[in-house]
Amino acid sequence: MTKQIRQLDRVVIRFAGDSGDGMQLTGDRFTSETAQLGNDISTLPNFPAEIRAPAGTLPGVSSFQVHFADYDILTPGDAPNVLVAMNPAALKANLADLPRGADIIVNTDEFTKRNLAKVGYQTSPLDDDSLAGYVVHPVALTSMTVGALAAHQVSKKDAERSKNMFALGLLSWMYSRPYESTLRFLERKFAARPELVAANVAAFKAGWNFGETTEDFAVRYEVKPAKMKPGTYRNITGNAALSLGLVAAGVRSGLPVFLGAYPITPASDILHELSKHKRFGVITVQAEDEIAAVGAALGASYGGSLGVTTTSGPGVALKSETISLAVALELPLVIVDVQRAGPSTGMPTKTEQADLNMALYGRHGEAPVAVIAPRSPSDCFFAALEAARIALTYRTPVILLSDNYVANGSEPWLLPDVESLPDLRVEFATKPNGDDGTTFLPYLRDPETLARPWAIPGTAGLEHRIGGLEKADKTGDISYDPANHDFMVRTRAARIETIPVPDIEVEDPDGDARVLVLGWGSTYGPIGAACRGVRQRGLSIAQAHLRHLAPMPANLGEVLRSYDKVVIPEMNLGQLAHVIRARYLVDAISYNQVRGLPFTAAELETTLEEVLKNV
Amino acid sequence: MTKQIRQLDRVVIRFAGDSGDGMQLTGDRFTSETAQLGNDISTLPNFPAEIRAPAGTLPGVSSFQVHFADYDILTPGDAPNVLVAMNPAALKANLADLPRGADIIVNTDEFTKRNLAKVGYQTSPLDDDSLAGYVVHPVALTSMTVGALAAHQVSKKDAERSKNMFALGLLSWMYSRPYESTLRFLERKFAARPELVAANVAAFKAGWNFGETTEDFAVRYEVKPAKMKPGTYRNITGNAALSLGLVAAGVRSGLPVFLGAYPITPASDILHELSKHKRFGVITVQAEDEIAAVGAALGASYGGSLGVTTTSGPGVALKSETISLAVALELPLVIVDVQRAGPSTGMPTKTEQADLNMALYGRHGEAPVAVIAPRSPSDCFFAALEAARIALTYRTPVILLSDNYVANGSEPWLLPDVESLPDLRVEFATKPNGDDGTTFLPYLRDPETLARPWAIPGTAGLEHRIGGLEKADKTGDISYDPANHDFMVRTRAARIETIPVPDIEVEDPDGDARVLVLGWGSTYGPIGAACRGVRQRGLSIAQAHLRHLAPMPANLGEVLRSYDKVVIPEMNLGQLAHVIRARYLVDAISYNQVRGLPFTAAELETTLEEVLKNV
Amino acid sequence: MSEPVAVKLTAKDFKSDQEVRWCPGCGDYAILAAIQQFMPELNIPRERTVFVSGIGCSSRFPYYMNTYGMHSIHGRAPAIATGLSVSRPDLSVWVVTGDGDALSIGGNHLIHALRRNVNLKILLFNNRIYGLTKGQYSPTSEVGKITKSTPAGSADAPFNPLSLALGAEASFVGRTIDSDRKHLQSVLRAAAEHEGSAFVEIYQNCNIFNDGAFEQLKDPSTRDNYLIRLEHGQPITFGADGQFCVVHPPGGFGLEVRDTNSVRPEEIVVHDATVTDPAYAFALSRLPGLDLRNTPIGVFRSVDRPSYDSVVQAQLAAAKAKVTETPEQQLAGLLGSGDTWTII
Amino acid sequence: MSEPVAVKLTAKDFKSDQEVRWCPGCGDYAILAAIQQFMPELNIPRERTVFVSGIGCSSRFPYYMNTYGMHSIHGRAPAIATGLSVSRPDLSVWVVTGDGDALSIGGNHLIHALRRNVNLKILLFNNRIYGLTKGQYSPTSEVGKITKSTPAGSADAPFNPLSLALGAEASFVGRTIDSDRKHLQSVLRAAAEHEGSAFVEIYQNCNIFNDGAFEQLKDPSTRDNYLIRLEHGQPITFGADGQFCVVHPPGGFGLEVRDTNSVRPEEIVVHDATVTDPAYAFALSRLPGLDLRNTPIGVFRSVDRPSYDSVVQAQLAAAKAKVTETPEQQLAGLLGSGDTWTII
Ligand SMILES: Cc1ncc(C[n+]2csc(CCOP(=O)(O)OP(=O)(O)O)c2C)c(N)n1
Ligand SMILES: Cc1ncc(C[n+]2csc(CCOP(=O)(O)OP(=O)(O)O)c2C)c(N)n1
Ligand code: SF4
Ligand code: SF4
Ligand SMILES: [Mg+2]
Ligand SMILES: [Mg+2]
Repeated sequence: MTKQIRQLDRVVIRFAGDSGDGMQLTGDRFTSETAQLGNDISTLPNFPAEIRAPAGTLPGVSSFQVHFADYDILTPGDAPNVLVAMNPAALKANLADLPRGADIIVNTDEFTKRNLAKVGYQTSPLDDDSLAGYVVHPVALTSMTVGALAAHQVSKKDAERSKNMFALGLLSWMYSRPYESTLRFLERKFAARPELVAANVAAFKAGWNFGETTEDFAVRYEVKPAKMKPGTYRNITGNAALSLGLVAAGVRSGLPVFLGAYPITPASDILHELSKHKRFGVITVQAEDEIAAVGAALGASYGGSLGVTTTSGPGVALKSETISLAVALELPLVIVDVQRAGPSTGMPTKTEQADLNMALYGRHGEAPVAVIAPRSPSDCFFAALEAARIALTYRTPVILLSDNYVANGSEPWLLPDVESLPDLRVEFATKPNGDDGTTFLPYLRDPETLARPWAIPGTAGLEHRIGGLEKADKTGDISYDPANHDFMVRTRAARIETIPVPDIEVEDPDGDARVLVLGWGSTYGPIGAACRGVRQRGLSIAQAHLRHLAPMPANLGEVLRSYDKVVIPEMNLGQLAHVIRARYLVDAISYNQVRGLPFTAAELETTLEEVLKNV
Repeated sequence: MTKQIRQLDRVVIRFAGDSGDGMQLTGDRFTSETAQLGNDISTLPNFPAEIRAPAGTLPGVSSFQVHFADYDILTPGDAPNVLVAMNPAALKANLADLPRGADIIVNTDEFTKRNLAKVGYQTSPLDDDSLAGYVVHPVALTSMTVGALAAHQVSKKDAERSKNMFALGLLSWMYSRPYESTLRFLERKFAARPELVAANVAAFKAGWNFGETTEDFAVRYEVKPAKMKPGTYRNITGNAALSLGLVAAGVRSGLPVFLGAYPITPASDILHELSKHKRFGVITVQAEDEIAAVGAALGASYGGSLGVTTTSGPGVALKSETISLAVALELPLVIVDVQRAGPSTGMPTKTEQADLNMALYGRHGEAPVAVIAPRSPSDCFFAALEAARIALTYRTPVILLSDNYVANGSEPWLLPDVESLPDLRVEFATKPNGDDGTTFLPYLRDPETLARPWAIPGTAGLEHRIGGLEKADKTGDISYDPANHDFMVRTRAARIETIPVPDIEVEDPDGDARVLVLGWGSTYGPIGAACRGVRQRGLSIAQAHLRHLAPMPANLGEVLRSYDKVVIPEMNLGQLAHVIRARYLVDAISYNQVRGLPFTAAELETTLEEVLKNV
Repeated sequence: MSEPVAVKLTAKDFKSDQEVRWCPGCGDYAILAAIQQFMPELNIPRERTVFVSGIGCSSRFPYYMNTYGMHSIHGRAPAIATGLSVSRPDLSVWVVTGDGDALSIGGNHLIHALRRNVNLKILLFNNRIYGLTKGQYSPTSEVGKITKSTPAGSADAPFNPLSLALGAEASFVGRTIDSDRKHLQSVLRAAAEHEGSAFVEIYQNCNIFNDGAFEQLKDPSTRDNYLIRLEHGQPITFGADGQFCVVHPPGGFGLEVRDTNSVRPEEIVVHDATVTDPAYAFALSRLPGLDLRNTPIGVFRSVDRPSYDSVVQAQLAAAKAKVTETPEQQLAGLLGSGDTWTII
Repeated sequence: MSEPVAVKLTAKDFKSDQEVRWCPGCGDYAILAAIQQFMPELNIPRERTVFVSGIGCSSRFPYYMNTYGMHSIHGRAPAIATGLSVSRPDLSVWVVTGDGDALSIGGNHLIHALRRNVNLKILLFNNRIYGLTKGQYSPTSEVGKITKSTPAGSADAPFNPLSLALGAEASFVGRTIDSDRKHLQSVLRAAAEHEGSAFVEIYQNCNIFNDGAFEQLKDPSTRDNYLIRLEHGQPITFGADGQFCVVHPPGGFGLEVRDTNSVRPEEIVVHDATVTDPAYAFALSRLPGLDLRNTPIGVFRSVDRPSYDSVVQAQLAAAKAKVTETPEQQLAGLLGSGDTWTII
C-alpha cells in the first residue's frame, strides 16, 4: 500500500500510559530519534507522585510530551496533536488537553471492562461517540506485540512489556524518524540479556511494519530539520545540564567540586549525576539531612572546594540558618533549589516559582545573597557556571532557582567549546595582607569586589578564626561595636548589590512596543512563544527576561520605565512583581497561575492581548 | 548639713559595672522604688554576651539605664544625666554616651593601676583632666561598704559584694526614692541567709546616710509623680508581659497553653516564666532543638491546645519548614521571635528589627502567615493576646515579632481588668458538616473567617487525616488537580489578607502635618519622642505605627497617600519600607540604623527635621 | 486509654476510604493489613487513636487508617507526636516512619523521644532504602551498597536501629517482619501495652528498589535457620527442632549461636526482656551477621520507667491541686503579683 | 597528617591573641591549657590543624587556639567538619562541642559522623547544663533537675553520651575530666592516633550554673574511690591500693564492682579497648551510678574500621586512576557523551 507523505512544520505528541508501561523511556527514545533528524525539540515529562500507583488508575498515569519542529521552538507545546494512550486511564487523564481533530492511538487490549471501571467509564469511549471529534486509531498493541514475539524466547510478561517498543516503532514510522540510535540503545540497555534485545527490536520493527501495512494509517508525516546553528548537539534535561555545569565549574576553576545533598524530588537527579563524576575529583556526600548537606558543603568551601548543595523548597527552608552563617563567613557556596509546588510538601512532582521570596528574604537578620535563575533546560548549564562564578569571585552564597519544569524538560543543546567557558580560577590568600607585613586580616576586602581573602587551612602563617558572631571590619575579631555592626551590615548588602551583572536585554523586533513582558526563570519559553503569537497577529510587544534576581541588572529601572505597561507573568502569586514594584515604583501588572504546570503559550497570549487592548 | 532640694521633671541614670557587680539588680530595684513613687519610667538593660567576661574588662561591663519623669515618657532616654561607674571599664565603656555636665559617681576603690591598665588607661581619668566637663563624685564605695559592715558576720567577699546596695542607697537618697520595697525585697531574696539580709540592708543605709552627710552631694532632687491614669500599676519587661499575655490567652480561650521552646537569647526568659505557671495548665517542653519545639507546639495545637513556640532569629529560620506545614494544616500556632542582631549568630544580646522579611517571606512556596509586633514592653501583653486571637480564630500560624529592646526593657503597666480582656473562646467541631449529614469535610471553610473546622482527636465520628501534600478543597483529600492547587494557594493568601485588623491611627496633634513617620514594633518610643521634639520646635509631623504587618490595615494606603512624604525609620536596611513601596507604590524614605541599639530620639529628631526642611 | 468501647470494632472499621497507593507487592500492604486487623483488640475507640507519620512511602500509612492521622514532614513525626501525646494523655499515639525518615533526617527527634520515654508507639518500616525518592541508600543500607546516589558503593557503615535505640535509653525495643502477620501483631500488642516509648523495627520489603532485602528471613528454605524468635522466659533456641541456641560465652559480653546439641541446657540463654540493664538487649541487637543469619525478632527489651507524659501530668496535677480560685481570679492574681502601686 | 615539622612547637604557639572570656574558675580554662600544651606533641603544623565548634561557652574554644578555626552555629559542627575533613584529608580536624550543642540540637549530626567514622576528633565538654544561655537543663542533666526552665524538676532521663555513641557504631569512645591534665592529654593522644571518628567526653565544671557537678570525681577524699582509670591490657581496679575491682558476673551482661579482696584475680576484668563487639564498652558505659560512683575514665573502645574519608578518597583515586586526559579534555568528552548530532 502506498502511503501519502505530508509535510508538517511542527508536531506535539504525548505518550501516556501506566507507570509501568515505560512511557518516559518511549518518549526519551522518540526524542532522541527526532534530535538526530535535526528538528528543534522541547519535552515535558509528567509522572505521578507515587512510585507505582495501582495499575490502571488515574493517579498511576505517566506521560511524556514531545514537541518538534522545523524551526526553533520555545515550549513543549500547549496541546498534543497526537495522543498515544496505553490504557483507559491514560485516555481519560489526557483527553481534556487535546484539541478537536487530534489523533488518538489507543491500545484496545487494555480497554477491558475491569480497566474501564477502574477509571469510572460506564461504557467504553471507543464504543460510544464520546471521541467523535477526534481521529481515533484503535490498535491491539499488547496482543500484536505478543504475537510478533511468538517465536522469541521470552516470557509472556516480558513480551507484553515490549509493547512500548511496538508503539515507538509505529510512531517512528508515522513521523519518519531514523531508528538506528534506538536499536543501539536497546543493545546497550539489555546487554546482559540478549533475548530481550531481540524481543524489543522485534517489537519495534513490528510496530514500524504495522504502520507501513495497515490501512488505518494512510498518511505519513515529515518534519524537516530546523535551521539551527552549526555544531554538535545533544538533547539535555535541566538537571543534567546543571550537573554538567557544576562539573565544568570545577574544571574551569581548578577546584574540586563538593556536593553535600539530601535526596528530594525534583533535585535528586543532580546528586545521582554528580556522583558519577569522581574522575573529575567531584565528591558527593549524601548527608543525613539538608542542614548537614549545606553544612558539609560550607565546610568543604572553607577548605578550598567549590561547595554546592542541591535541594528543593523544603530543603532550602531547613538550610536557611546555615546559609546565614555562610553570609557571615563570606565563603563561596552554591545552593541549588529545584523548585516544586508548595507550601509544605505540596505537590512534589509539579512545578512552581514560589521560592523566590525565600531565596531573597528567607533568612534572619540582614543576610543578602545572590540569586539567579535559568530560563531553559540547556541554560541550566550556563546558570550553574554563572552561580559558581559569582560565588567564587565574590565569596558569597548564591541561590540558583531552577524548577521542575526546566529540570525535567529537555531541549537540544549546542555543545559549547570547553575553552570558551568562563575562566573561574581564583587565588587563595598565601601571605599576610596587613600593613605590617606580618598580620593577616581575614576581613580586609578587595576594594573592587569587596571580597575578603580566601585563606584555606593548610596555609602557613595565615591561621585565623572565623565565625557567626559579628566581626570587626578587617581583623575579623568578634565585635559588638555598634558602628562596626552598622558598617558590616551595609557592606554585606553592598557586596551583593554591586556585583556587576549584564544589562537586561529587551527583545522588541518591531521596535515600537509599549508593553513589556518581564519574566524570570522557566517561564521564558511560554512567554517567548506567547509574544511570538502576539506579534504574528500584528501587534507589538517587548520581552525581557531576568537571569539575575539579586543583584538586578543596573539598567532594569530604566528599561521598565520606558514602557507604558509592564506585565509580569509568574507561577506564584506575584513575587517578582512585588520586588519590581518596591525597587522601581513601577505599577507592574502581575499575572499569576499557580497550577503546578507551566503556562501555556495560548493562555499567555490571550492575557497579553487583553493588556495590549487597554494601553 | 542642710541640703538643697531641687525639682526636676526627668532624670536618666545609668548604673554600670562589672558583670559580677549586680548592676541589673541595682537598676531593677531603683526602678521599683521609682515606680512606687508614681513617676513614669522606661528602662534599658545592656549586658555582655559573655556569661562572666573576665573581671574588669570592657566586654565585661554590664549596665542598666533608667529614665523617670513627672510626665509620660517614651524611651529609656538618649543620654544619662548620671552615670554610676563601679570600675574603670564601666567608666570607659559609657563615657561617650554622657552629655557634658553630667554627674559621674565613681567607685574610686577600683581605680587601681591594674584595673586601669586592663582597659588601656595610661593614667587615671580621675587624676588627669579628661573628665573636666563632668561633675565627678569620687566615692570609695567598696571600702566604705566594707567599713560599714565591720560589725557584721559576713565574709569580706560578701561584704564587698554589698557595694551595689551602698550605691543604691546613695542614689535613692539623691533622688528621694522610697526604699521600703527594697528592704522587703532583700528580705525575700536572702531569706535563707539572714546575715546577708542584715548586711545588705546596712550597706543600703550606709549609702543613704553617706548622701545625707557628705558635702560632695549638696543637692537632692525630686521628681514629682507623673499624671497617670488611675489604677494599679506594676513595672514590667516585655518578655514578662508577653508570657503573661500567653497565660491570659489560655485563660480567656479556655484552652491549655502548650509551649515548645528551645533556649535562645533573648527569648529564653519566656520559657522560664511560662514554666512557672503549671497551675494554669500551661505545659512547657524544652525540646531538643527549634524544629522539635515548633513541631511539638503544632502537635499540641492539633490536639486542641494553644500551641506556642518562642525563639529568636536563628530559631525561626530552623522552624520555617514546620511553619510551612502549619500553613498547609491550617491550625493555630503562635511563633514568637524576639529579634536580635543578625545575620547568623550576630550579636545575640543586641536588638534589631531585621527578621521582618523572614517573617513575611521566609518559607518555601506561597505560605502566608499573620505577622504582628508589639510597640513597647507592656504592649507585649496585648500583642500576645492578639496573636492568640488571630491564630485561634483564623486557624493560622501567627508570627509575633518582639525584639531585645522591648523584651528586656521595662515600663509601668496599668493592670488590665481580666474581664475586659478579649474573649478568645473557640468552638471545636463536634459533628459532621457535609450536606449528607454524615460526612466530615475537614477543609470546608467558615464563609466569614475562611477558617476550617478544628476537629480534635477524641471527637467520635470526625476521624480524618491531614498532611502537607496539597489538599482538595473541602474534603482535604490529597489532590494534584491544577485548578484545585491554584484555588487553594489563593484561598490561603486570602485567608490572611482578609483578616479584619483595626485601622491604623495617625497622631497629628497639629492637624496640618505634611510628613508622616511610619514605624513598626519597638521603634514606637523613640519615634514618638522624636516627633514630640519636632513639634516642640513648632513644626508639624504625623506619626503612625503598625502593629499588624500581615495583613496590613485596610486604611493604610489611603493614609500614606494623604501625606507629601512618608519616612520609615527601621533598625534594619528598610524591610518595612520595601513592603510599603511594593504595596502602595509610595516613595517612602527609609531611614536605617543597624547598630544593635534602639534609635535615640535626638538623632531621629534631627533626621525628621531634615526631611521637613525639604517638603 | 483503654476504656472498653460499646461496639466491638473489626479490621474493616480501621480502613479509611482512601485508595492505597503503594507499588503492587510492597511489604507495606502486609503491615497495613496486620495493623488494621490488630487495632480492634486494643479496645481503644477509633477517635482516640492517632497515627502521625513523616514523609516516605511508609509515611503514607495514616491515610489508610480510619482514625485520626497526620502525614507531617520528613523526620519530624516524633517531635509532633510528642506535643500531641504530652498534651493529650487520653490519646493512643502511634508514629509510623521509615528508615530514612526516622534515622536519617529524623534521627535526633527519635533518640530524644526514646530518652524522654514519651508515650509513643514508634513503628519503623525498615526497607534499607529510600523508597519514595526512588532508590538512594539509607542509613540502614549495607556498606558498599550500589544505589542511584552511590554508584561506586556507599562508604559508610549503617546504623543498627535497635543498638541505637538502646544507646538512647529506650525502654521498649522490638523487631518484627512484614511477612509474618501473627508475629507482627504479637510485638505490636506488647508495644501497645507498654507505658512510655515503644520502638518497633519492622523489616519491610521494597520490591521496587531493594527487593529481597530480607529474603533469607522469609524464604521457607532458610527462614527457620536464620530467624531467632524471642519469647520472654524461654530459652533462646531456633532452627528445625530447636537445632540452634544462643549462649553467653563466659568472659565475653556478646552472645553467640551454637548447636543446641553441643551445649548443656543451662548454658542456653533464657530470654528476659525485663532486665533493667540494657547491656543484655544490646548484646542481642548485635547478634545478626551481615547475611542476616541469627536475626532475633520479638521483644528485646521492655522495662518500666516513668513516661515523660506521666511526669509532666503529675507536675501539672500537683500545681493545680493547690488552686482554689477560678482561672480568671488566678489570672488577676498573677497579673497583680510583684511590686505594684496604685494611682487614684 | 603527621609529617614532622622543622621547628618544635610549644604550648605558647597554640595560644591565639584573643582574650579568653570564660567565667573565672570555669573548667574550660583547664581544658584549653591542657590542649594547648598537648598539641605540639602531635607534630602537626598549626596550619594543618582546624578546630570547628558549634555554639555554647565551650564552643568559643577555637578563638583561643592559634590554628585554623571556625565557630559555627549551634549543633552543626560535626556536619561542617565532615565536609572539611572529607574534602581535605591532609588536615587534622577537631570538633569542640558542649552537651547541649552535641546532644540536643546537634544529636543527629553527631551520631551520623560516628556511624560514618569520619576522621574527626570530637571533644564534648559535658557540664550537664546550658552555660551560654544561662542555666537551662541539658540532655545530660540528672532526672528531676531544677533549673531555670524546669522549676518543678526536669521530667526526662538524660542520655549517657558514651552509650549513645556506642549505639551509633562509634569506633573510638573515651572519657576524661577537666581537672586531670595528664589524663586528659593521654586520652587526646589516643584519640589523635585513631583513624576515624574519636569521641571523647570531657567532664567539665560550670562553676556558675552547675558548680560541683563532678565534685566527687575531683575531691581528693572521694576521687580515688569513685574514678575507675581504664588502662588497656590491665585488670580494672581502683581505690586506694586497688581496693575495688570490676568483675563480669557470670550469666550477666553488665559489669559490677567488688572488693578486690573478695574475688579471685582472674575474675577481675582485664580492660581491652580493641574488642570488636561494642557490647563490652557498652557495659562499661553503664557502670557509673547516679552518684557518679564507679565512673570509668580513659579509652573505652578503640577499634579499626575504615574511615569514611579513606573510602571516599579511595573511590576518587580509583576513578582518577583511569584518567589520561587533561580536565578540559575530560570535560569536552563528558559534554559530548550520549546521543549527539551535528549540524553543519
Ligand atoms: C525536608 C525533606 N527532605 C527530603 C525529602 C524527600 N524525601 C521524601 S521521603 C524521603 C526518604 C524516604 O525514605 P524512608 O524514610 O526510608 O521511607 P520509604 O519511602 O523507604 O518508606 C526523602 C529523602 C522531603 N520530603 N522533605
Ligand atoms: C539555633 C540556635 N538555637 C539556640 C541557640 C542558643 N544557645 C546557644 S548555646 C546553647 C546551649 C549551650 O549549651 P552547651 O552546648 O551545653 O554549651 P555550654 O555553654 O554549656 O558549654 C544554646 C541553647 C543558638 N545559639 N542557636
Ligand atoms: S517504592 Fe518500595 S517502599 Fe515504596 S511503595 Fe514501592 S515497593 Fe513500597
Ligand atoms: S557559664 Fe559555666 S560553662 Fe560558661 S563560661 Fe561560665 S562557668 Fe564556664
Ligand atoms: Mg526506607
Ligand atoms: Mg553544657
